[in-house]
Amino acid sequence: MGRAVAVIGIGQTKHGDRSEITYPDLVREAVKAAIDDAGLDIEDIEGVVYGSMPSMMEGVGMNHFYFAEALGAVGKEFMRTETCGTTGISLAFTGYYWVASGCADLVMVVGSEKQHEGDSQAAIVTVYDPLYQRPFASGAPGIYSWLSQDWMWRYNVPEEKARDAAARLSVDHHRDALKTPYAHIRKELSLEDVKTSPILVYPIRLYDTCPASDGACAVIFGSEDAVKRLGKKAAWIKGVGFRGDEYVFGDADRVVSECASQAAAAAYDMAGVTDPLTELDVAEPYNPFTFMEMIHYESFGFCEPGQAADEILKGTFGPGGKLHCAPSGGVLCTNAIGACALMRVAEIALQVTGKAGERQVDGAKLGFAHGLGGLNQFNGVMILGRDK
Amino acid sequence: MGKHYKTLRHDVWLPHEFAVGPVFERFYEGLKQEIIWGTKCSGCKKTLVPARTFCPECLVDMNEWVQVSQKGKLVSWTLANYQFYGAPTEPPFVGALIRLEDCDCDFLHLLGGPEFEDLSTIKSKLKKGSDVRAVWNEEKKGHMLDIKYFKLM
Amino acid sequence: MLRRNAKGNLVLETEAIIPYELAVGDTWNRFFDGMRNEKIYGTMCPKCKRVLTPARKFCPRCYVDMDEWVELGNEGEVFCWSLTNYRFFGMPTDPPFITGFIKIDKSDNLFVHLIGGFDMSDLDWIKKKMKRGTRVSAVWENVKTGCIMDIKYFKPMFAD
Amino acid sequence: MSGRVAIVEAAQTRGPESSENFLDQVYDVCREVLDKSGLAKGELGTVISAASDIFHSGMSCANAYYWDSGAAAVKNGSRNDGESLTAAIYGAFRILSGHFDTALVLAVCKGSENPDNDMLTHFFTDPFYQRQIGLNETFAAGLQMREYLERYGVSEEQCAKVVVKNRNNALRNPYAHLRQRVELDQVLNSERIMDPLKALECAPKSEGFAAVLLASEERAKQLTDKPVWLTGWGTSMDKFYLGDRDLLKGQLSVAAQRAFKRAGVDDPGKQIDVAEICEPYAFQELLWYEALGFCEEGEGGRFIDSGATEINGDLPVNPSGGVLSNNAYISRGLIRLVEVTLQLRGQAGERQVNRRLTRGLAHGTQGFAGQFHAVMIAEI
Repeated sequence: MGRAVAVIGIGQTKHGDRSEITYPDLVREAVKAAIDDAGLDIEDIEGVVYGSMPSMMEGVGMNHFYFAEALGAVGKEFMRTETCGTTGISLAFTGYYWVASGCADLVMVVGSEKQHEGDSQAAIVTVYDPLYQRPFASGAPGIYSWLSQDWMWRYNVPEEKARDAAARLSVDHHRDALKTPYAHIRKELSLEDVKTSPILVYPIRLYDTCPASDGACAVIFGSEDAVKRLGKKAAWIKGVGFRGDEYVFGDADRVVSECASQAAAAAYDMAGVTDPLTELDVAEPYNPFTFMEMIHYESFGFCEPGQAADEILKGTFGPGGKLHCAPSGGVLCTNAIGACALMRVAEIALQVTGKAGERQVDGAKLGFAHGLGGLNQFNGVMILGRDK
Repeated sequence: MGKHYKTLRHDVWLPHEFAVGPVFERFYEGLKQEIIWGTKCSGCKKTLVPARTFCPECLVDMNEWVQVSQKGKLVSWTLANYQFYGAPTEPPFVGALIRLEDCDCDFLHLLGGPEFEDLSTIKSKLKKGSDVRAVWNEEKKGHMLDIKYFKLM
Repeated sequence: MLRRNAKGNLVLETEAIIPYELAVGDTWNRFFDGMRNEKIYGTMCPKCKRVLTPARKFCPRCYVDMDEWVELGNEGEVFCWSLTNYRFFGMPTDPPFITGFIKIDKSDNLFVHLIGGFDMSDLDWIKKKMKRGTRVSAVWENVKTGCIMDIKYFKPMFAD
Repeated sequence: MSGRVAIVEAAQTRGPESSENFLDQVYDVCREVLDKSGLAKGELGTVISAASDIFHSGMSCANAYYWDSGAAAVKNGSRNDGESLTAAIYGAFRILSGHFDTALVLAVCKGSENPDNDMLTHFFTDPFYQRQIGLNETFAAGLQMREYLERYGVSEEQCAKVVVKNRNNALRNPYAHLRQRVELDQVLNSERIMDPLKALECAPKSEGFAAVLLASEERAKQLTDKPVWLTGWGTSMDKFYLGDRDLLKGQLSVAAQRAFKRAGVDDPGKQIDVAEICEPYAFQELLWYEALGFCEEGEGGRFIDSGATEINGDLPVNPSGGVLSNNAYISRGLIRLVEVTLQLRGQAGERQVNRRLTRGLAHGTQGFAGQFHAVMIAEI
């Protein structure tokens, strides 16, 4: 289906509080790194795709105009793709379909966020429709609190067990982030630290949630010809799947989410994966909230419904487990929203090409990258592999 | 706004805190001292104003700082004669692109001065290539309008 | 305007308020008119037969018109809930408050609103009392303005 | 690349302010396209929409809001933020990739809910330089127009003629927003709001929901006996600061050349039969004629004087009335493509160009003085 497409260059900024430089300079840092990584000149890039969260959050509407030079987009084909939290994976999809269509050989996609320049809480409230759900939306944590409660009640998962498993995820991810040079939160935590951190919205505690980060990520997609020409190791796109759900919260089931499971199933189908737990070597779920991460493991078929907490406590998804999830430390430790899901793709591309440094999962050949947006309204999955 | 059908007023409030970065910080410091800073590209040798982190043409870092002239020539201008959000001063006013001496790009700013009190005659006085010069505000804040406007010489 | 932040970096502070004015439209107007009369309406999809509330013009899944209006009761069941104990921009009332999913009788989706009418200081007590299936009923504001907050909150039976 | 991409059906809403709810308007326009195509929602492959959160009624993540209104529930779709022709291009990519055989392309904008375009485009500025001078798109257009008048000796009358032509065309377009005849004197004597720009030379703020169903060659032939083929497209981005550019030599010619090359057009003035171009400020139509190769550099004024771009001329431009008669900032590019489709099929009603048309051009632009351009070529 379409032409073969591969990731051939990756650039990331250091993430965190980047108030020492302007937003365009932050974007340029990622773009330069990706171009250097691919061994290209900016002139080689035929098309540029950019995206972030709604950019007025950070004070400049349609900020792709402002970033034209920083993106290296002047004189080039350009489009902006943006789908809330899934922006990063949607960017990867635009790059993928563009190259797969045969309309370009080299497309660079760039996602970014500079959360310290705005008040994301104030902006996120405007995601909800003002006639009905806006007053009740206590930001993202409130909604994820309902979903986690729904999940525990539905499968009779004891609260204690869910709490322990969530804490385990947080501890593992924070430890992994210490090995990730770009990560924002770099802090060793104990189970006790997580379980006694302040409650935001019951049962979600501070260390169950992600920070607000500044950062950018650029990924270059290339055709088979481009890969041959460059003679470099590439991560091939093996499968893609994306689903968006009904808008009004309460219409569709977002715990046993048809959209999350179908997005994964579509990607598995294309990649020829039938048993994800054994066939995948590494996964990067989009995990801003520990409780939601557990639910996603079930949606993606990493374990049976209602079993995520047990499997986490057995170490199935931790370092050295059957399927190491979030070796980068994940969104839980770095949350530059518009770049976040693209960083998942970048991390998997690094893992399957053996370039993930200290956090390399041994022998990883096939990996799973995920993007999540709109309070589990949107799920996108991209599977990348070492072999075409 | 008084519409004939039912509407919901919805004000979006957005506080921002833009990182200024070292380049604009130095540029604003310059304005406070009545200096206009540009930067020169090591690649194309062009001098651009305001100062930049990198050359928009060559995309290389711009490290050479240049104090540019406060005089220049008028490239284009427009007379704003209605109220709009974000107007830098009470309309009517004249916005302009000015080519400062020795610069390789145009500088966006305002025109002003005694001739601008009677706007009906101003059109005959403004020509492409007219010589203009920066006039500074007494009080400076590190803001583009520390330059009050450019006046005809 | 210009100031140093905690890291010592120079930042430019600004604030913008952008005014928008949204058309409510026929479907919402009719739904809110119902609220003024203390009635909650849903609409039924001719294809999937789901009754969705608030009322819709079309079924979001089947993508067909939803012409059949159904008057729902004022009662329902708790599906799940959360207690908010911090302040956020645009919140409906002072914290602590409880928001939840309520399955209103005769509807097939979950309605989002406040759950209240009782003391919220003891979380453990609330957790014991408020389960999936706990019956609730709408408590209405005396003066109605034709908006979602015409329902003050849903009050659980245990609070009576 | 697997084959070609065609437009199967197209629909648009009317430009004047409507009391209908945003989401219901989205539903209506998509429903119309699916019904006309005879395609059930379940058969639809993918949905690519265009919106912009700043132009979207103050809603963030607009794609979340209208996702199911746009027939995308439980589908693989995406959203482009900004000029809507890029959504059509992305739809074509998805079909050419072989993953989908149909793509619904949707553009949404409800101008009546938004503040004026000057306020919203002011926020496109950088906070450190151009914002402090008060720049917005009208301000930038004022500077660009002066430069155009002075460098090429184009007259204010010639610019004003664009308004007369387009507004008169709109009299026959039931979808247009402004439908009153205007005379040259009225335009020239209207308030000089951003001199040399006059009030009547600036586009209004309109509503616009537009939808187009794209399909692969094979599928298109099953769905319609009048497919309109997308044979070329191109986009290009310019530098950001106004002072870094030559305002009369922008990126439109680059975007157009990309589209022409793909479509095999080497003499656009002769090979394009009808064009719908985006002229939020009247003089820009003349400047865009030049960049599109309809006439020589600096000849835009004389070109309109020749009558070539009148509805009965050799190269009718904006028979719909253009953006000066209907300006939904986000949707205006896709609305141009809808109009070209209707013209090529002979379905443009009273505004139909009265001769055989085989190739049309649609254009969209956004940003200060045309920082970004998109061009699409459609053929029957």
